[in-house]
Amino acid sequence: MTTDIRSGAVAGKPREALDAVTIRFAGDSGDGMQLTGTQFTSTSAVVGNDIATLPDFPAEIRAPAGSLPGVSGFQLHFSSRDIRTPGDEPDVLVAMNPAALKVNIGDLLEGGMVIVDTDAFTKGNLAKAGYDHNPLDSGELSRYRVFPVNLTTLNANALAETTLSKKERDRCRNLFALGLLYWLFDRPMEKTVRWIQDKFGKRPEVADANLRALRAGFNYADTVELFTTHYTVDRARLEPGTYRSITGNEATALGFIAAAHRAGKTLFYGSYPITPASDILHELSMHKEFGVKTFQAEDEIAAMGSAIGAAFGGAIALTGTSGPGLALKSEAIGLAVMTELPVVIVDVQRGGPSTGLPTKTEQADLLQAFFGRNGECPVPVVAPATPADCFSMALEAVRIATTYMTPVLYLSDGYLANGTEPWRFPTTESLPDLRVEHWTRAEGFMPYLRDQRTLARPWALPGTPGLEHRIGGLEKADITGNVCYDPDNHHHMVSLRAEKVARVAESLPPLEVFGPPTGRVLVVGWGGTHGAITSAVERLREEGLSVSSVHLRYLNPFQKELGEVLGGFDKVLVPEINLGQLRFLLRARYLVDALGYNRVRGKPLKIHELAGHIRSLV
Amino acid sequence: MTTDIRSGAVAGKPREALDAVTIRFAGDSGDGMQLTGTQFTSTSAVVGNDIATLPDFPAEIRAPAGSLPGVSGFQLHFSSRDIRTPGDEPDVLVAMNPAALKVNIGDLLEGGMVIVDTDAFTKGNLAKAGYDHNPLDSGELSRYRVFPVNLTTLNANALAETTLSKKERDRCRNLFALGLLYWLFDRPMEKTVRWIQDKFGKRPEVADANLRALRAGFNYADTVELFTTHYTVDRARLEPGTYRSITGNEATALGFIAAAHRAGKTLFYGSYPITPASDILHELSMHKEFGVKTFQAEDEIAAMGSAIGAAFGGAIALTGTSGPGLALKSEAIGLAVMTELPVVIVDVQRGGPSTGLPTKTEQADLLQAFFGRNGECPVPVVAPATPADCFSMALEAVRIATTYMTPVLYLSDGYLANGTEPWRFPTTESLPDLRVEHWTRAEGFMPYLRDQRTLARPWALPGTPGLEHRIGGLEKADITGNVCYDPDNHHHMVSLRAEKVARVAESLPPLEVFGPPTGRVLVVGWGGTHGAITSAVERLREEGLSVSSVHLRYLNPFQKELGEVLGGFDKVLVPEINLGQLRFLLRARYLVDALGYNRVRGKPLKIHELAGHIRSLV
Amino acid sequence: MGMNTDVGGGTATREAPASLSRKDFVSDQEVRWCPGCGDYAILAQVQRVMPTLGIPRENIVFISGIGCSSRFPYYMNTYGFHSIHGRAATLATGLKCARPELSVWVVTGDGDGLSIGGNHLIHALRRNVDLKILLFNNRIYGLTKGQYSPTSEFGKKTKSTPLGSIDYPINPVQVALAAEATFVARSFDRDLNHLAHIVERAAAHKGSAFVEIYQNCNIFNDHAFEHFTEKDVRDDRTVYLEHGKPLVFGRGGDKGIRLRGLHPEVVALGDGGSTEELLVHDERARDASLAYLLSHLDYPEYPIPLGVFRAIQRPTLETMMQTQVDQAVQKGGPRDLDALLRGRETWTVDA
Amino acid sequence: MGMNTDVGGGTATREAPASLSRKDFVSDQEVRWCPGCGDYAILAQVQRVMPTLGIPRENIVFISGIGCSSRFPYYMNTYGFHSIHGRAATLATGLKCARPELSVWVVTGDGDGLSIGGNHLIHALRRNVDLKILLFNNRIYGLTKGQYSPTSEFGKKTKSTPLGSIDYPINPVQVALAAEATFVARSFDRDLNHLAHIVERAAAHKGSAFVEIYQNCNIFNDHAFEHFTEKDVRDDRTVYLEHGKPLVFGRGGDKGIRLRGLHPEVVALGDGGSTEELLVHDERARDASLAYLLSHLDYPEYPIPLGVFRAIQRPTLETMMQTQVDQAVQKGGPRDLDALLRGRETWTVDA
Ligand SMILES: Cc1ncc(C[n+]2csc(CCOP(=O)(O)OP(=O)(O)O)c2C)c(N)n1
Ligand SMILES: Cc1ncc(C[n+]2csc(CCOP(=O)(O)OP(=O)(O)O)c2C)c(N)n1
Ligand code: SF4
Ligand code: SF4
Ligand SMILES: [Mg+2]
Ligand SMILES: [Mg+2]
Repeated sequence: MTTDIRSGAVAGKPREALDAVTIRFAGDSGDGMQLTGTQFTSTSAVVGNDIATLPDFPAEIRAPAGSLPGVSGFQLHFSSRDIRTPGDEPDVLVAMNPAALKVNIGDLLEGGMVIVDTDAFTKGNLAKAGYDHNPLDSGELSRYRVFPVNLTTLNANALAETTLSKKERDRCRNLFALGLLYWLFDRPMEKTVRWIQDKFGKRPEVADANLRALRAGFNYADTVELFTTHYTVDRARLEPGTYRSITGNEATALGFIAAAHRAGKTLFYGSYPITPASDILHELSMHKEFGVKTFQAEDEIAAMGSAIGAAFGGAIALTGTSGPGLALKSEAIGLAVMTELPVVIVDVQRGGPSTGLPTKTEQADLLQAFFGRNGECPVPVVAPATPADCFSMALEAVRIATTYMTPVLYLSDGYLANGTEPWRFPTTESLPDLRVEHWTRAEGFMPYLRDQRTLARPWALPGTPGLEHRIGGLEKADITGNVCYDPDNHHHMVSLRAEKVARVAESLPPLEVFGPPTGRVLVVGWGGTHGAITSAVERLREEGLSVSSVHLRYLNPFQKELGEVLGGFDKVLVPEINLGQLRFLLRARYLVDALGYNRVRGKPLKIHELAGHIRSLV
Repeated sequence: MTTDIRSGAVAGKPREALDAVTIRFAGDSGDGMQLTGTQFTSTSAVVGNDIATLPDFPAEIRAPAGSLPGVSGFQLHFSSRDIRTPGDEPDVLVAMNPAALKVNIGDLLEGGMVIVDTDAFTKGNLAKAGYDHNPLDSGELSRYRVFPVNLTTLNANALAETTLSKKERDRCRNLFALGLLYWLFDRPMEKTVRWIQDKFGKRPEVADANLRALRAGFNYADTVELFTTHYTVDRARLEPGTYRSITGNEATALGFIAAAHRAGKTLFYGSYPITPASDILHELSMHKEFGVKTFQAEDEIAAMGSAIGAAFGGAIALTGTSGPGLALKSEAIGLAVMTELPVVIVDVQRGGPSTGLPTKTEQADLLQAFFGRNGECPVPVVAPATPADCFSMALEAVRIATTYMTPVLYLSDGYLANGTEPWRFPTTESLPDLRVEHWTRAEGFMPYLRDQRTLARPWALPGTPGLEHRIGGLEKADITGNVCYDPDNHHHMVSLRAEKVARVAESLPPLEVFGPPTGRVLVVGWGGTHGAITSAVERLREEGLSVSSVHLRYLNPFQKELGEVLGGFDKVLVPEINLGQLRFLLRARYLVDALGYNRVRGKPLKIHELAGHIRSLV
Repeated sequence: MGMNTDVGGGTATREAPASLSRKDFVSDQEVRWCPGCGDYAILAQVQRVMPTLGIPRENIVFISGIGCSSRFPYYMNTYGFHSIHGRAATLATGLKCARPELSVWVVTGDGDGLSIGGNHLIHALRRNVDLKILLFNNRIYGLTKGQYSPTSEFGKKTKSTPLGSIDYPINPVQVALAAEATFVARSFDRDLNHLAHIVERAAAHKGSAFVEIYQNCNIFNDHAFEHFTEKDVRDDRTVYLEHGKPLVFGRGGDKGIRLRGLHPEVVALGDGGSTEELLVHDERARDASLAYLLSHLDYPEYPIPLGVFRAIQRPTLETMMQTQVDQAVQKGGPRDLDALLRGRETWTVDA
Repeated sequence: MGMNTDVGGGTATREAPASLSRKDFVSDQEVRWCPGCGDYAILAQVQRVMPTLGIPRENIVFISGIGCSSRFPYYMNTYGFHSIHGRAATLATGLKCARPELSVWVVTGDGDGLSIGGNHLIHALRRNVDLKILLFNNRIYGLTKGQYSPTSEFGKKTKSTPLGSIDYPINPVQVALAAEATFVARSFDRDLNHLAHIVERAAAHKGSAFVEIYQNCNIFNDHAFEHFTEKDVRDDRTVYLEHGKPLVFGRGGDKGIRLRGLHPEVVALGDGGSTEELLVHDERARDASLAYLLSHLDYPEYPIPLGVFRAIQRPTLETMMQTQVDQAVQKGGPRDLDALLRGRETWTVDA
């Protein structure tokens, strides 16, 4: 069994088994690359591979056809082993035009395969991609194995008999390419065949054309001696169970629907569209049958305000945004802190500062989540580690918010939001019971009474006779909740709000260390870098190095064990897609000389680069 | 020479010299306490005392007369020594009604003097103040020296011959009280006499009545054997020179006017009113003769936006607000960071979180200033240490902003804003030259070129032929400033913006240590706690203890010497009016186990409490 | 009642006890406006109207922003929320969407509602959220001690405009009409019965109701309205709008308003003039042109209109939102969370 | 020029070179809108008009928010600022106050300018800051890929409203009029000459100029306007407003609009109808009632009005601000910073 596709260059053997393959499909926004990638993914999932994917959307809506900014990519990692990321570097690049080649070739593994549609390498297209020559002829691709296919022509020929227009026929090019790859990686076509039949059921001639293109691609590869080898990737030894594939944004939406369901409550989502958070709004607005109410507000401040109002009314109240929107919400989040209402604020982080790189991922809102408000204004912060984990952390966010009567910040990121992984989805009854009790007795009611354990104040809802009361943003007297300017009361309340958030730690699961609990290097991560960090650490441990990792899904407060765990290692390394924000928090809190590994490139960390860096520390 | 007014209880001596006295005037909002205090202050300044004052405004505009929320206070510390705060605890309380007594008596030094207007202790007023008895009769004031004066009656009698209505006569009560105190502390009346004549010049009968009241109070004290002693407080050995008294907000306004003047530029101030920052707007809008343009925007976001626009146009651009407003500005501050434009953002901190305690002071926006924006978004942060220092730091803020082409955060607070101190104001020519050079050559112009030393980009102004260019919030390509999605460029620019702010340290004055550069305890402070900290440290050093302090006026970046200074002491204590924000920064940066002293009471720290705490550490 | 019973306190549909009185709406908090402030009169009228509405007290919520006016909720013995500057309408919208059965009131000021909060006001109105919005217009920033506001007169000298304001003021009624608010009215703090009547009308309206209330701030902007609110001049300088009635005003009804094209003219009645040619008020006109035209009338050229400018019916946001949910529930059948989690496509890994 | 020469780049008052051409206004940045987007046409017309204005290129600044439309400044070879979502008007106001001699343009979208930025728009207009504001109304959020906007039709299905929108749309012209904007106009991306003409008129106006431009987003909201913009129906379904002229439209001018009271009626001309009784447009009417009434006209009941609704004169904010400064300078004499620092009251401590 080989583990590297490059060895496929050794010809002769018709079928070769690989551990894992990373393919990147790239083409114009209009070329259907997302769709091609998704089909390959589903098929790979069904044959039992472990999978992880990452789309790379262009920043423009529809940049001019053939231009560099118009390139759309989809990367897919499938494997017979347990994998955690969409892969550092593609083994295979499918480039539908010169721009796609130019944008992506730099990422390809040396010796990797490039499949290009030579028909698209016209003078015009070359110029649009900024080439003054044809890279297919110049020898500059000699470090790769290039497979030139006159794909447009072949596809057009295959569809010659259909009634479709030329434009419509050309739109099927992507399925021709998919067929090629299905042959190359020995995948069954049934899933895609069914999908085409479903999708174009109403337009049989289009369905037919797509099916023809798919089969033509497959047959072409089978017939023509283009590829000397084809490859198999065995099924992975995943935990038994039923799986689906899910993106982080979908998992976030489903997690909050599930949380509201388990709380027996209406889910209210007030939001203002912003990349990469908008899909949560789209997803939730399709599930009104679960009693979900979605409200597209006039801006982020209004979205936050509406969520506070809904929380006051007793709903499971949620608002979602990305970095710039979180900045706008900050004043109103302070109001939720002062009024101690349970609102979850989702921030799907993207490249910053300012408008930054809206379609790229980053982890640079952590300190904003902690400190981006006036006054002493603490809120619990949680962060999912993988796309599917978004589901679990949504439930956790709601649990913390309603148990402790506090706003909670939920930090996702662009990578998690759009990345997919297989998810062994739970059954409803296995989910935690999130029912809450509202105060209803008039006797003894005080708006700022405290639960002794959680320090939560009562959640008393309008509509309850005898509990009429007023809350607001001015400092509150302890217990009565009346406006209060007393100096000692203020100190007390400021401390109490801090203590309440600190107490959340009592309810958290113990911190799990990946690897031995003491050793040479501890790698500490949070958020969407989980896959890269864990894979790197695993790789190094396989090399026999003393490296462990912890991945923090609870950022404020930290789990109680963290201090001790940090103390068990000679060195602590904190890889982040920012300039060292978690590192900063750890240093201040634990006075540990944590080192940073920081790559702020709008992209996930690369396993092998990170592993190399850790290796240098051991 | 006695140093404590309590010893005045030893009778007999007609005149006793004191080092320092703290008086608090307290009465209804309508009783003219601010005015009385200001007069006493000016007179004390003129006789050569060092002074420091602090008003304590009621939270309500005009709460019902006689009510507790309606009490307005003014505290004044005057001394023959160098003083730095308005005093921990008043030695003398002047209480014009029962509410004023109730609100303030707890702060009085044991054995201190209470002068009350017995006429105001009516049933109705006692009830409004929540007394069910008369505290003057109950013995509860036995720990103080109470001087009951039927002030309203005495004043009315003195004005019997005037043509004023009863209401108008009663309005002169405060001057009767002032007269009393002028006798008690042996102050000349000329200044106040002149002031009355000036102020009521157009209404001679009112001027006359006020003068009569003042003199009547003085004569009453002189004649009646009410006070057994009167006190003198010698002139202080201040640095020779000409002084004026100034509040922090005034000094801030003047500082920015001076900065713009020294830059040869228009000062543009875009702001939205908010306590306690509004007075800066009021002050600046009165100085249009200096070319100041003030713009009351529709909200804080608009204010920030307008300042960015003005900076783009080449003005010295300023916006000012308090905590909740800073939260609102955060997204737009990020835009100024990305576009690298010089805008100064003034935050006059108040009690938080949320609306909090708008009229009270606090230091809890430091971490918001550092981190309250999406993405990696660094800005320099400066903070004046005393009311007069607001002037100097305004010049510094402008210098840093224009030299480094960056927004700068200037953190004042409610205590500095309204507190006064004597200011040996500078002459114009002694002020730094703040002229800037704008790029004007078309050749070689690139919007994101860098000055090698400061890393500043060129400030190229609209109206300059040949420099037409576009900037914005999307990530910029290095040098050209074009929109750029390149991963490595992003990492480079994120790092470069951080480095630029770090470089500001090169231009900062060396850090001064108050006391020996090494020792047992180092006290580190910032902002408006300067007076309290320095006084406490001085007191302890006089006791022979090994205590030094540093007061940080530059928070981001820190001065270069800080790390070494911290290392020279066994213990580091950080007193703050928050839960430990500077402490947090120091711990993270220097891994020093800094301890906190945190009192979040909406009030300045008390010297003796702080001193006690430090003593316990030594 | 659809999906929202789950969030109710249990008895949200209880009938109003017949015995509620004004006193039941007075909270235990000391009122802290300046003596003489117009806010007192408004509070008194709202407290007077509340018990007549037949709404259980616990179903009433007052939400405000920040400003003197925004302290209002503390004084009402109902549920209340003193939020942050300018954002009251956003909280109210969220609450009303989550709990359509509540009676939600917004109290705001000319700064709170038209400066920092102008956008939220417009969007709440255009969405026709069933909120009752009372905007206390004192043409000044009271709480921050006297800066000019968006309704302050051009040239006004205030703390922030010592040389006079150079902003043209905004007309709140006009803004509400441009947002296509379904109910728009104006009253003032000196005619208590009129004020009570307008508050009642607003309460009775199903949909966004916007009421501008001229309110005297005797500390920072005293006498702002007295040129037309004082009893002796009021009849001549104001005109009370009444649906279906001609626009008559003046002592003894001696003046009226008629249209010349689109130009309103004041005409003397009595001496020959009949009310027949006068402009007849139609608050129910679908198109707001008449209301808009009336909103321009201003003293001294015209009398100042008071009353209901517009009152039309349209489905409200929270009702439509609830309907979409109810229909989805009906159509989607019982909510099957397991099906949702499973999604469209699954595969199984065997042990 | 008062206080602002100090901030000029030195030669801000240079005359426009007579030779400027359209090409001079084309920047070196590749235009990245979707092929077929209406934004291209608008860009082309603005680039065509610019050289005719007699303004030196370096004195022109384009400021935008965020949205597809807001990429506009990158393509103009002038000074430009692509700011943040909804806030362009605030930057433009600050810039214009600091530098009154510049020609400042704002480009915004229906989401940028009316959703998140609605309040800033209104306040810039009411203050009459001399800005030229072009609002590209495509009735959709383009950049974020297809959510509904404040101008989207009621019931519209979009990504965020799969069951249809339940918000009533806002009318941009109406909002601008309610803000008492001094210049309000409407054009669209398919009549290039009209668009160029309106842009010219806006440029010529001294004061805030608001121009709504219907713009087709062929990706997320294709055909939104074609029911009246397509050549074959345009004459019958739109009416071009011209000052002092009766409202005539239809192929060959066969229809007109007259008023019945406040109710507009479409009348057939030709067969007996004369233009005499028709409504005559008056863009200079001080009171915006006519403009407001026209802003309500909508297809299919009426033709959609295009052109200038309102154009009146009023002093601008930045001029008045400059005047206050200049007068204070004159009155206060030479600026004596030392006197300011000294203040009113000093005392001296001797050595
Ligand atoms: C974000 C924010 N900005 C500014 C303020 C300060 N502030 C409080 S109330 C107010 C304006 C009050 O005016 P108005 O709304 O007219 O109410 P009034 O006091 O006149 O009733 C301002 C500017 C604040 N509390 N929060
Ligand atoms: C604070 C903030 N919120 C949200 C966004 C996301 N966003 C960018 S453009 C836009 C709306 C675009 O619509 P419109 O203004 O109509 O412009 P168009 O793209 O249609 O031209 C939104 C919601 C953002 N960039 N910033
Ligand atoms: S300041 Fe004005 S508005 Fe505020 S309470 Fe006093 S009188 Fe009323
Ligand atoms: S998405 Fe629409 S508005 Fe945006 S560039 Fe494409 S066509 Fe134009
Ligand atoms: Mg007001
Ligand atoms: Mg749009």
